Amino acid sequence: MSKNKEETLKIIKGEDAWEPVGPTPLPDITDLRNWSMRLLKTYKPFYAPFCDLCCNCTYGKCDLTAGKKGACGIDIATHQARWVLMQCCMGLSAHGAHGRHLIDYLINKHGKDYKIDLGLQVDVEAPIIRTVMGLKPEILGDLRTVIEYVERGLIHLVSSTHTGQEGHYLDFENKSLHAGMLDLLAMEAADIAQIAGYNYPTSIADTPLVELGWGAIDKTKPVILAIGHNAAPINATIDYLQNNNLEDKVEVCGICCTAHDVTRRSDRAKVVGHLARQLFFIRCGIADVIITDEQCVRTDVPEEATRAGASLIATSDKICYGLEDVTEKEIDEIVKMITEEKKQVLILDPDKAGEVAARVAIAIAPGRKKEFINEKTAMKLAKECNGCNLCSEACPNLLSVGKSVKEFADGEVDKLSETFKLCFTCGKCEQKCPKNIPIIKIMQAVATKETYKMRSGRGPIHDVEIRQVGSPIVLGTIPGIVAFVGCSNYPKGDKEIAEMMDEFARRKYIVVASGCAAMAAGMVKDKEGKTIWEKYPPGFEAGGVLNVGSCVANSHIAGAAIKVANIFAKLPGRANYECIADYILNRVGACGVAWGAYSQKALAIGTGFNRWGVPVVLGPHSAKYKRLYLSRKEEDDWNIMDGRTEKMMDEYVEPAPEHLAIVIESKERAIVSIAKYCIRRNDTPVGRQIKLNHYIALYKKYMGEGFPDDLHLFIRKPTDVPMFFKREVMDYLKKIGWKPRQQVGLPTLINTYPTKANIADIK
Amino acid sequence: MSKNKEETLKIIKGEDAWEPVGPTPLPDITDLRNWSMRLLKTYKPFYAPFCDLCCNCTYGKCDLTAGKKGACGIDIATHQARWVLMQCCMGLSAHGAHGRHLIDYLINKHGKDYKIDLGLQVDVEAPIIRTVMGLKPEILGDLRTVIEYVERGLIHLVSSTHTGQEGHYLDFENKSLHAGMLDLLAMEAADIAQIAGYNYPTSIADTPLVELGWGAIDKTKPVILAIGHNAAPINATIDYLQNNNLEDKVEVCGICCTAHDVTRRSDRAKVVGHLARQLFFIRCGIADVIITDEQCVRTDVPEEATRAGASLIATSDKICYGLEDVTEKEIDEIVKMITEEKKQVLILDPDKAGEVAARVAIAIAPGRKKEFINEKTAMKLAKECNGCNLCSEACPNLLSVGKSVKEFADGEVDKLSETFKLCFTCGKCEQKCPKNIPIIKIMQAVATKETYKMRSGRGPIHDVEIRQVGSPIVLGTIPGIVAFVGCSNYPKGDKEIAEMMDEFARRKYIVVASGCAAMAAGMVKDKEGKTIWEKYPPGFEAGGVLNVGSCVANSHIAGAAIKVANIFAKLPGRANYECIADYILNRVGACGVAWGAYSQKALAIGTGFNRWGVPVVLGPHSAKYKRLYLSRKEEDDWNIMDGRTEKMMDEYVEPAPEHLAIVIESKERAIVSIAKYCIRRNDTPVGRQIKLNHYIALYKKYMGEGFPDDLHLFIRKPTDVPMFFKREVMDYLKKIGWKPRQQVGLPTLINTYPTKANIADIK
Amino acid sequence: MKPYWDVNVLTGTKTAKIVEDPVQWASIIKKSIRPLYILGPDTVDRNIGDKLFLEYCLDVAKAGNLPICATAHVRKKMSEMGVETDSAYDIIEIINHLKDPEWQGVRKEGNHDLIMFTGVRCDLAERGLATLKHFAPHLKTMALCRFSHPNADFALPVIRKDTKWQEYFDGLVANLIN
Amino acid sequence: MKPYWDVNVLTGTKTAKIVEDPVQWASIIKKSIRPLYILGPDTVDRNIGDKLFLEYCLDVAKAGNLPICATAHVRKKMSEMGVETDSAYDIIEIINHLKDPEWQGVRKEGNHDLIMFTGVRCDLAERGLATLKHFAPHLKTMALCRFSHPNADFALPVIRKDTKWQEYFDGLVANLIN
Ligand code: SF4
Ligand code: SF4
Ligand code: SF4
Ligand code: SF4
Ligand code: SF4
Ligand code: SF4
Ligand code: SF4
Ligand code: SF4
Repeated sequence: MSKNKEETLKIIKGEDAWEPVGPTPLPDITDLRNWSMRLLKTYKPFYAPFCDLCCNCTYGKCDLTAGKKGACGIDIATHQARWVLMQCCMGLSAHGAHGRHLIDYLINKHGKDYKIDLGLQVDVEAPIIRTVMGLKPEILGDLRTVIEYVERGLIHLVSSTHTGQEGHYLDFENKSLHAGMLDLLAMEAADIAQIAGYNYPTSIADTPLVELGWGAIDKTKPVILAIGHNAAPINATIDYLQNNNLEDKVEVCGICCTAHDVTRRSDRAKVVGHLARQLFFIRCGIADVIITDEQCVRTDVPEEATRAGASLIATSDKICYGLEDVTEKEIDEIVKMITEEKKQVLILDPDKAGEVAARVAIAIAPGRKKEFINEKTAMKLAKECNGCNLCSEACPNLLSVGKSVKEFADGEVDKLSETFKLCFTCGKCEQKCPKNIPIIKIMQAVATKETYKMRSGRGPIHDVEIRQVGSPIVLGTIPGIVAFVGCSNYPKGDKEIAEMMDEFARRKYIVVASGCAAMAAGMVKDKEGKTIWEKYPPGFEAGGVLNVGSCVANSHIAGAAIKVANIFAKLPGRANYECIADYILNRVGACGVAWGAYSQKALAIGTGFNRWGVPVVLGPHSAKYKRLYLSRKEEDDWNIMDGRTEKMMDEYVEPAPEHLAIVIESKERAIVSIAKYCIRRNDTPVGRQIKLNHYIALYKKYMGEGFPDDLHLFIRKPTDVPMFFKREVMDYLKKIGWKPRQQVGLPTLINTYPTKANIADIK
Repeated sequence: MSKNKEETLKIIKGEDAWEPVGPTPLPDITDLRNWSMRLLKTYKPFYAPFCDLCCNCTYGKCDLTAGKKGACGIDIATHQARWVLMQCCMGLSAHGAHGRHLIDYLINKHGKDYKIDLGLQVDVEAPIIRTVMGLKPEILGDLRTVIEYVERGLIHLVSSTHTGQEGHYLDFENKSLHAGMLDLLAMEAADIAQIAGYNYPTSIADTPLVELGWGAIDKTKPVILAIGHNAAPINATIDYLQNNNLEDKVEVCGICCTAHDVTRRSDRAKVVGHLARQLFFIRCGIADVIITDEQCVRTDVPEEATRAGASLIATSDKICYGLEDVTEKEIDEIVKMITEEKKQVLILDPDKAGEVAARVAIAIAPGRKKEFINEKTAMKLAKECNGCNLCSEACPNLLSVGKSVKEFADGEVDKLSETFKLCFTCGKCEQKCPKNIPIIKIMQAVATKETYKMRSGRGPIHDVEIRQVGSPIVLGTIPGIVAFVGCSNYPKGDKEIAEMMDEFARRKYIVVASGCAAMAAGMVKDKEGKTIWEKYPPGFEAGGVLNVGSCVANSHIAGAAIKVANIFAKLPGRANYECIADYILNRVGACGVAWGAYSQKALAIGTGFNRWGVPVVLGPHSAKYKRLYLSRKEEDDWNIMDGRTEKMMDEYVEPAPEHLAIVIESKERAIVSIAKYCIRRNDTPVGRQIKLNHYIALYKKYMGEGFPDDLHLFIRKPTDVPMFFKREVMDYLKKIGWKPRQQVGLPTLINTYPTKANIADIK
Repeated sequence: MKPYWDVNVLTGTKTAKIVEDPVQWASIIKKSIRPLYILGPDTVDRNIGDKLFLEYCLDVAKAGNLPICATAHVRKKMSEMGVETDSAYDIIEIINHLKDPEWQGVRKEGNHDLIMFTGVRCDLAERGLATLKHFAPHLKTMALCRFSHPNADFALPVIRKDTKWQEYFDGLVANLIN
Repeated sequence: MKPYWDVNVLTGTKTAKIVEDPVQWASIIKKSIRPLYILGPDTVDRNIGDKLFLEYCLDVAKAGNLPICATAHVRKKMSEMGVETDSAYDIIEIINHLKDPEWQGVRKEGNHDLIMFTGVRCDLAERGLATLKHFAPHLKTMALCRFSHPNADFALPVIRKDTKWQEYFDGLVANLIN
């Protein structure tokens, strides 16, 4: 209702003619609605209510069970969809606000005209921003324009979650998809800003291997631990240490994405581990100073820091903990408040916070003792256990922690050690224990002290890499890009991530990781003692294993898919969302895996990928997100257009990708499915052979003898059948009465629904 | 962390020297945190969990009962505070997005340089925008600047609700207060925009009396019903009818705030009623065309419209109902789709939607029958009732609806008629009925067909009115401003609103209403058949009863309080939030009453008023908002500074206002409390006498003989004692050992906490 | 045990013990040291049978020697009946006080260890009980309400018939006296 | 009835009927026309006593002549054991199909009227049961799981001891055969 064409062109610098402006610059919620609806026609929302009630307004609680409507008229499906939108908005806001702060901070430092230069290897600097908005960001100020667009979108999205707004679940889903799109956009802006503003490496693939694991932290030095996602303050610590020749003297380490980002600034920084190791590491007392910034930070850090004898500096308006704001005070005074008055403080100036952290750590570390508890003492503590299992009942990962404690008390170490590997150190077990057994502390005794390596984040995929792999990806001869992203709410520990990545890297898929997943992957060694990061090459190539970086770097994974369309296939990208997404959906065999997704951010990211046409596999916990996008391969609408003839296909076309967002229960099944979800309708016979070869082989390995029961759906002609299984498959096909069919030329959804996109663009 | 002074000055046109720029232009979340914390020190958050669990992320559900923490470390209080912030953000977004759309729409129409002119009586056009941002809006483009600032704030607020962000409930409350502040700001921008853009009357007090009640709608004409809060499409209908000389031929009516706003455009439009009459009115089938815009619209309108045989046009990106977007089609074609193909459509262009509505209504009305059901038929339907009371159990207003239906079947009409008056027509009863009794339909038979009058909304309070009442308000001789706002989730029907307003108007308080409350107040007549709107003068004066307008016009109530400080007392207002709020808290005896608040918007508005220092009384349903701000008058911190001497008072100072946000169970008690909450520490002895006179008289009337048990706390010296009760009170004071004490000179909190505000400003 | 009103359905883990027997109810009260009986406006706005609801409650208060907190406008009717109340907070205010273990109670003898109430608007009562469940571990709550309250420590079953409700009161009074 | 796992505590109104007696359990199955037995990966990842969990389940399937849907990687173990499964959807996929009353079921004879499952990860199973509770009114669900499932139509009580669990299986098999 509110689009003004002139203003739009002004915002995206329409006069800047790097490409003609496509049909959807600065899209509003309703501008890409038809695309969403087309996706949702095949990939229908699946709802798994986490609660039967709605408690959103003072008419409630309303019972929405099985067809009942609330006092506002809403039904359970629509309510779930509303909830999901709200959650997506939280995720989008987390990244968007993070981007806004970083960009404003860097503009204050460098000026808004500071040039964005991602190095020799990256010309298409911002594929998402270009495609969604139609803007080519050249200076930091342009990134602020991006965030302003995101902010504008957000208010409308949140508004529609208000009681008495949107009334249809499909429209809520369109809004969630829009939120997801904005989320990836904000992430791209945020990561580009920090790359530019902090000179993070971007045009090299073999970024340094950094140390990983709590065992890697040198306890004898002052230790500063950063937790969160905004590296501004901890980067300032690094600067201070470097400028004062103290880098050798102080250990800087991080948990969660801040860890990624600080290692992009200095490869001497160390990574403690992911989200799920937070409480464990704080409690073990090794950190002298804890800096919290924002996102995925335990809300009880003040209490836990006190308990561990660590100093605490909060640095974000997102997390103020009720602490005194000392931003305006002199550094000396603040250091004194912390070291002498034992105060926890809030410092909203990252530079100041960074310096204070360093000075406090150096001041207090010598006076602190740091030891892991030993097994004997731990067993003594465990002896109190009465085996009541109240702790187990409270465990969000369904661990039999009580049994492990009890057996540990009896001298059995392995079981507890296994439990710890699957544990999020959330602390819920402990607080239920009637015997007050310090379960997390006891686990210190059985936690491995090994150290690992992780490749530090590399940022965007290089244009030249895209040119090299574009063709094999689109033809299908590189069987797929598998991206392991998201948080550490793993059903069965870090191990599974490493195993899955290894399986696909060995099979010459392109394997990408980010965030907590990149850390988890590094926490496992093979027989030769190598982590996956040491075992495989770091390029965006067949068999490569890449760490793009922190959460916000997930944008580069979508960016790579976009670049395949835009750079390799030369599709016009500017403000041409639908064509590019359509291309990705039908021709780029990428699959995201968020095996341990817990956060609203991960939900938004996944939803954003879905709108680009990338399927996402989620671990079992993610059923609690309440919504998936599933098709039914034999029932749903697989009708598609042949882009060459611009006619609808008049026969069944393979259901590829089969789902857009699905929860899979076990790693084994997930591996098989991921291979399948990399199949695209555009695959050449050779490409399809390769993909089916992996699909069949993995099926046999993990699902037993025989063939997947949907194999025939993916075989167009005998030339699609992998050599290795040729005879066996052909026999099978005959038995079930399979018939050959046409391959689609330039498969596309454009023009199968009302759209302003131009089908000529996809050719 | 991100404030750039130059940029700030540019945004607020710092060179424009109408007043010097105060200490807090464009405040960030943390800039007014100390003010929040000071308020929260006295008015502590009170939490009433609506659910013991948290289900926000995939670690959940987490049981937070009685001290347990979730997997992210959060406790129940902090979780409630987080939830409240999220809800405030929804409310803020609803108004903000509404403002954004209206402003963009009007800029498209009139250009961004279109001047804002609120007429002769209003010079201080935007007291909130001026005080919060430091900006004096002169053109529509400036209002967009306001919304941009709101959008920027929103993303940070929503971000902090993400799992693993804010960890202290007080900081969540600061953020909620910030959200509330932004909400009022957005509302002010939205209402100014529509006043300017639609030429709503603004400089007259005696706006027309418009017709109110479903009985007022002429069923013999084509009827267009608008539901929601954004009058753009229905205003376009009015334009179309006027331009085509059809105004006589078509009934235009509205439910909820759109009704207010369309009657500001044309006083021939009629008001059906508030929110709670939606389902009732749709089902009775009188409307031929329903236009939904946004906010507080039942989510099942498509289904209900179909059932009632009405056409439906959705017009907002907030509410698309999964309908086909026909915005780009020709009007003729759309009309045909609706009239012939019986399609419900989405039209995102308000002008087009407005015209289509008119044309469709004229086309289909002649073919439709419209009759209320008669008593006999209704009784026959009711005969099926088996008295199981399953319907009653489902009622959100705890009505014994089953009993009423059963008795109605036996010929007893009054009970059902009483029930209907208290009913929200939410429909929850009906869907639980095992006998499928159409309860809402039956109620048509007992619903009054009377018609009423309501004064249409007048917008901002005039500067000259402020000059006239400023002194008596601040001295206390006008005993208070009581503002009845918010939704229609009344515990005991519309009647109580009218009664409360009457009580205070009679006593020469200034009585203000808005939104649903203004409608409810009009739905009751006195013995002479007059509604409160006909009975009292419409000016902002002692004994005046005003309708400021729709929800967004609530901003003018806060605006009036600000103007007392800024215009009457000449406090510098520009970017000087704390001083103005402090002035209001201590010297402007205003009290908000949101007796039926249901929505997230009402929560945000109330919280916004609280930050300005205005207490709000809520009805019993609002305990479900989960959070209140309460003091304990004998225990909490009433320490205050004497602004003249700049010294802290060394004795107890009266607890006034006693609470900032409180739920009160009954109308009777609420009336007594409201009178008390209008007491301010600045009252002169004469003013205090007047206020206490009402407090005591109301106490005796509603609470029985004797005196309020806190009366002595509000009596500083014998000169404070009201004449009428003098002897009785003095005896009582003696008995309880009361001692006289000083009156505070210029009571203020400024400088009692760390602040950049300048105490000189409050003098 | 579902309470009568759907809006009060428990979403939690800690739920009331249902006390069906007035003997047991009386004995819980008797064991308390500083009980408080909170009366809400339903007691003056409704009858049970022909008798004002409030009269039943006052009988209980008298039998158990329970100090009363009259909320809303209950005080008015009580004063008309010539009964003095020990205190007259509104429901949210009294709950706010009860949260503080240091509060001295309506008789200034220390905070109460047992709170019973009757006649408070059911949805509001339930919220108040939730507050006390989470934030007042130092006391126990009893909902003497025929509609049942999951957030209380002790609650009645849903009592649908007036006669049953009268019987419960009678039984309670009798047992409190003994 | 609280389920074993806290994360599965019901926040709703419609909760499972707890069936303590295998006789009754068996009779519910027997009354169904097109039952389906869903087996999850816990059945192959755990033992009960010395015997693989799956073996108990296969005994039940056999005794009741129940078609099987093997989810996750259960098929592999089954095929190693030489047992063929009727279908091998993953848990979310089978639930997605079950939602559609028109779906023809794993034997193409029409959608199932009774779904029983065992060995699905408890938190995931509970979500799937919630889906069916809301969106598949045309069928009934049974959770043959020792940790209890409030969102099912019929569930077991929490069974803490392995021996009790074995007994339940034995009783069930015996009654299904009869
Ligand atoms: S939606 Fe969540 S917070 Fe609301 S009642 Fe259900 S479990 Fe509780
Ligand atoms: S938002 Fe709707 S369903 Fe939820 S509590 Fe309010 S009226 Fe009920
Ligand atoms: S700390 Fe570990 S074992 Fe304990 S409840 Fe959390 S995840 Fe389970
Ligand atoms: S709750 Fe405590 S005592 Fe019970 S099993 Fe767990 S560790 Fe042992
Ligand atoms: S991957 Fe998830 S848990 Fe890890 S840092 Fe990112 S959002 Fe947080
Ligand atoms: S947000 Fe925290 S308390 Fe809520 S479900 Fe997630 S971990 Fe549990
Ligand atoms: S329609 Fe009226 S009587 Fe029925 S449940 Fe809603 S409020 Fe109660
Ligand atoms: S639910 Fe139906 S049958 Fe039962 S009392 Fe209500 S109207 Fe009568």
